[in-house]
Amino acid sequence: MTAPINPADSLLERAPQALRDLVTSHFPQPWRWFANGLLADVAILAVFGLLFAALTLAERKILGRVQNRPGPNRTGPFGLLQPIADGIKMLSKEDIVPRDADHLLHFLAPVTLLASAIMAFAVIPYGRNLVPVDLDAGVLYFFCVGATTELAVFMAGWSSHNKYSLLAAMRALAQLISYELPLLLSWVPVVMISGTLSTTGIVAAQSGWRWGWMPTWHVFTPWGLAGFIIFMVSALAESNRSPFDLPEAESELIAGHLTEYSGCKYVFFFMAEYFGMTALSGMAVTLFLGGWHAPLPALEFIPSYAWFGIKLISLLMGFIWIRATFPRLRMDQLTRFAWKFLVPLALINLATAAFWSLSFGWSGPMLAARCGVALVLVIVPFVLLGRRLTAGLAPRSYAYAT
Amino acid sequence: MLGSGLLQGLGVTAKNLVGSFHDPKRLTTVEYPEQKTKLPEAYRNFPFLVSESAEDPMGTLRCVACQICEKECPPQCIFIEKSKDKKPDATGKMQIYPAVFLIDSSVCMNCQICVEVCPFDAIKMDHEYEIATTERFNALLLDREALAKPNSYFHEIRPEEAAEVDGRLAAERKAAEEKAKAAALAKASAAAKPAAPPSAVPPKAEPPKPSASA
Amino acid sequence: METPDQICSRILSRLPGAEVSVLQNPGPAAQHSLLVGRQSVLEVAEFLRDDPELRLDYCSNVTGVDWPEKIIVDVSKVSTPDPAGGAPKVTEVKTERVQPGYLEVVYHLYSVSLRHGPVILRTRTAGRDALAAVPSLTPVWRSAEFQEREIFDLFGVVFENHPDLRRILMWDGFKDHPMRRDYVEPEDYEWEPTPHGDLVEKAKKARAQAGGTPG
Amino acid sequence: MTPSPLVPTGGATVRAVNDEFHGDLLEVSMGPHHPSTHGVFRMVVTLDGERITKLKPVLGYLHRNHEKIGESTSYLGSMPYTDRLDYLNAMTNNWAYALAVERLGGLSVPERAEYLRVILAELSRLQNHVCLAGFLLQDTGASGTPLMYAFREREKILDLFEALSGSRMMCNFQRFGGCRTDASPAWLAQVAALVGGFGRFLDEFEELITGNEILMARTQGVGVLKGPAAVAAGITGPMLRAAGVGYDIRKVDGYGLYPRFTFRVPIGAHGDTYDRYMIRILEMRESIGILEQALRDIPAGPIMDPKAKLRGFRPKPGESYGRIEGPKGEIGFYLISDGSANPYRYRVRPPSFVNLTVLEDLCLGHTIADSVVILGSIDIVLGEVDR
Repeated sequence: MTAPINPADSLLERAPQALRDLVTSHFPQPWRWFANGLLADVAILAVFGLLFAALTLAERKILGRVQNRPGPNRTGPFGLLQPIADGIKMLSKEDIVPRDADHLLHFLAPVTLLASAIMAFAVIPYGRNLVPVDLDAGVLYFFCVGATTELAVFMAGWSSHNKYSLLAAMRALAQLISYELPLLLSWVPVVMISGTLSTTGIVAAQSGWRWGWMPTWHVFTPWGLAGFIIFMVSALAESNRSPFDLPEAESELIAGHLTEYSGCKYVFFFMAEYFGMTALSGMAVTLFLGGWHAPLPALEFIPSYAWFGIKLISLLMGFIWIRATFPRLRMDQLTRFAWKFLVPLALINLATAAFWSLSFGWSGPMLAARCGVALVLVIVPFVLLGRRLTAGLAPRSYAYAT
Repeated sequence: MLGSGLLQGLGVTAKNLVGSFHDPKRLTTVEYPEQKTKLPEAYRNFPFLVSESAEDPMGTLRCVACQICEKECPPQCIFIEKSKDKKPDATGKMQIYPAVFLIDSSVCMNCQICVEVCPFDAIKMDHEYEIATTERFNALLLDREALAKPNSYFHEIRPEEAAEVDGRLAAERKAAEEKAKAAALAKASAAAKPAAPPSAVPPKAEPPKPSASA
Repeated sequence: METPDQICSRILSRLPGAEVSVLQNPGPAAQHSLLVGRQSVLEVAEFLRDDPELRLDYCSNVTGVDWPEKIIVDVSKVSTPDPAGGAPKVTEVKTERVQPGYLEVVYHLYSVSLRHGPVILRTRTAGRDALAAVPSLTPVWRSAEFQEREIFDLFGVVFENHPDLRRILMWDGFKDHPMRRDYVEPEDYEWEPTPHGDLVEKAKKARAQAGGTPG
Repeated sequence: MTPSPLVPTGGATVRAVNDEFHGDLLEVSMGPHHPSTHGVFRMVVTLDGERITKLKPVLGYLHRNHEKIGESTSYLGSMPYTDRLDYLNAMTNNWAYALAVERLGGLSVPERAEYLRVILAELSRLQNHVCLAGFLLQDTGASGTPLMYAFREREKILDLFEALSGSRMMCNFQRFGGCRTDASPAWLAQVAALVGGFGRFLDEFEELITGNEILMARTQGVGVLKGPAAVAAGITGPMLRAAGVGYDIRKVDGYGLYPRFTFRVPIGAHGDTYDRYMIRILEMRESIGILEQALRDIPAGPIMDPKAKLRGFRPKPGESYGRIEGPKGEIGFYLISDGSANPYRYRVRPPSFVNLTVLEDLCLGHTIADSVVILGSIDIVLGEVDR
């Protein structure tokens, strides 16, 4: 986050950078990079910490409304202070560690999880010129850091020395490894097409307008749409969200790997789940939804970081909506779904993207053919694989006894 | 196609999410301490003793300590001790009254059987449900002072049943009064007449023997 | 469906050695039952299940009944001739005999395929203590599995050849059989003082003073 | 048809011993305090990985010796205790007990009371089944949404129970020879309004979840119970009908006034968890039909047999067994009278308890996640299992 201010931008657009310069100007020049980094850390923790708090409330409110009840509404006006009350409650609870637990791992697991979840925020471009660290291989870095969460969840489950936690640890490992693959494969086309692993580069590749009004986001291409869906499904699984919340399946494994956690450490897990969900959504916005770009040229007056925020929050709402609706999958179905459905689809999607890339120059009637072929390449495997996956499953009709 | 059932479900939840903001049928929550639902008349929760007047509840209890409810109570949560003396009840008739009437509300299961078996309409089910106490033992053992509630309260919570009970009691009272009047009249007329010659044979006092089939 | 008498005679014709009789139910329900000796209960049960006219394939209810030993007073009249030559003097002599107690197991059988029932099958143990054993009918009707375990638990009837005869409702270390009529509840376990205890005490005292019977 | 990868292999060979090639089996004690054992129920599960090789139900945590209490209480005094057996279905428990006592005492029931009983029993069935659908879906991990919809409708039925009997769940409403109080026309109109709207609710509920691929994957082919095994194990109620046996005591015994009503008995072809769920949904639709007919035809008249006595009821010596089709299966009461005011023997035939017999068979070879769903589909209430 060292880019200089572009004076052509609007005042609001420049505001974060202006604030940054205001703060860092107090530091001597050799230390400015360090102050910059610290400032970015503070900003991320503050913004996403608040977002986490708001998200817990929003989740409970939305789940409530979906379920025909008002949700939390006792703490403060409309229950707005509920996250604070929850925080105070959770932080003031006794931290209970089982006697036979592996104390070191039991302690390290939430820390590792939270640390890796926060590290993932480093490479996401939150707005024009607003990326904490602009790495050349930002996307790779993001997913490497994300993979660490598997280790942390396994640590938590293993170290608790609880049978439910152990089962959850095994589940978490199997699940996260299974879904790492479709998750990675789903964004490879993006890298292929935009030709860069840098997150800012990918966002830049989605700038500009086709026909003067249609955004050139990857999601508006057939392979991009497919990739986006695969990415989001895998993201659901990676962040242990319903319907893939098997490690902490409360109706089967009490709370899974969280069974033996309480108080502050439990909050860490909770936070890490939401941070992970937010980071993955942020990456989805970057990769497929045009990053911080506005959806219409006429709306470009709204600052870029606001657009990023809007897209991010809509994706998060989608997570909550899905949680409110779906039952949970079973472990074997979960891994089958990954290996037999998502991975083949993602691989086929690579081919689709390759075709899209090769047919770059087609125009006129050939453009329609290009879209058609790509759509067929996306839809037909989806339908066929889906049919194979759900073979034997159908709504039934019933007979009546005489 | 895979996903059609999932999308359908998402549609229903979205409909409910939006519906809960404008459709009172979808948001049925009652904000309890501020709002309360209107209890139906039949609602029952713990018995109380009906007294005729609010001023002197102990003097006007309808209960005559017949102990039927005590016997019939399934969890045996009622304890009654009869009085040694008699007191005039609301109608002025001399009656035994309960010297002690205890209901252990920690054992009572609100089954209403005491109400059903009471021949005097003296015990009825209450509408009170905010009965939490901080003391687990003696605060839950309700004595007759705590149990007695006036007939006007009964009318307030169960207007239909109370009106029906009052009508029946009034009719019974009237019948009793008329009977008493007739008896008094007969007595007066008997007294007016010269006493009949005393019969040498005492009247047969033996009750008829039950038949063998019983 | 056949009456219990018809079923009884058919069982006897089919299984000549079986001890079967019909136990009349005097009440208005008029659900009479087949009383089967415990030696032949297994084959009778199999007959009832497999007989094409009965096909009692569904055992609905299995339960125990405790009949503790009863003292029966027989009154007989003994006449002693009057030495004075008058009418013989008749005196009543009461002899007490003890009817041994037993435990009874009652099975309510229905037919799902022929949709009739119930046929009530009862069998009795020889005694209430060491002799309280009957053959298990779980091999014939699996639905008896849990219910026989319950009877074993609560009544103490031992079911021979039951696949898994353990206590089911009471805990494993429990000693007595609480559904027996002479079961005395221990005073001390899981007891905590409540006003209700006092209440019951008071009620007992008051009734005792009034001269009534307690309870 | 190629087998779906999402359909479990069902009946996979299960291993019951530890050996050096496969590592240890894991024994997990699920319950008595577990989020989805529906009360204080415990399953001692032996797992090979996540597959169940052995499952032993452990009962009795809620045991209070209901039958002993029944033997030391008068006939009337047991009526409120029956509410607490299957506390979701006080109305049907009351009815079964009243039926047994009426047979014991030779009492008849006036027509209006019979109609009221049918109405209340079918309302009870509606709220039990809707509850079960909610619980079952909660066990599959649907974060409360179907459960809340189900409870929203159940509340309306409970409100009706409250308006009639005074209590939402502990109704204590039936009496030997009739019912306790009469229903007002306003109450019947409320029932009619509820019944009119219930079909729409069911449509919405089914739209939400019945076609859901995840639910189908979780329940189809899971916990298969076939007809003959079900009959032998004494399974009753929707679980038996899901196994393909069209045995409904309302049709078979024709107790009450059920022969007067036209309704159908849905039966399943597969006997799996999905069938058990769907049979209940279909039964609710049939119950709506019965309720509509009952509300249309209910006559005026007395609600108590004039011969019936509330107090001091002493039936002649004898015995009787009365059973009805409760929402969970056959609920029966077996009574022996010795002529005194208390029954000599008071026995409850609890459907949930007997239905648990097959739990292990259904779960073997499936995973731990399935065991929870299968248990949910059996529909137990611990108040009745443990008594």
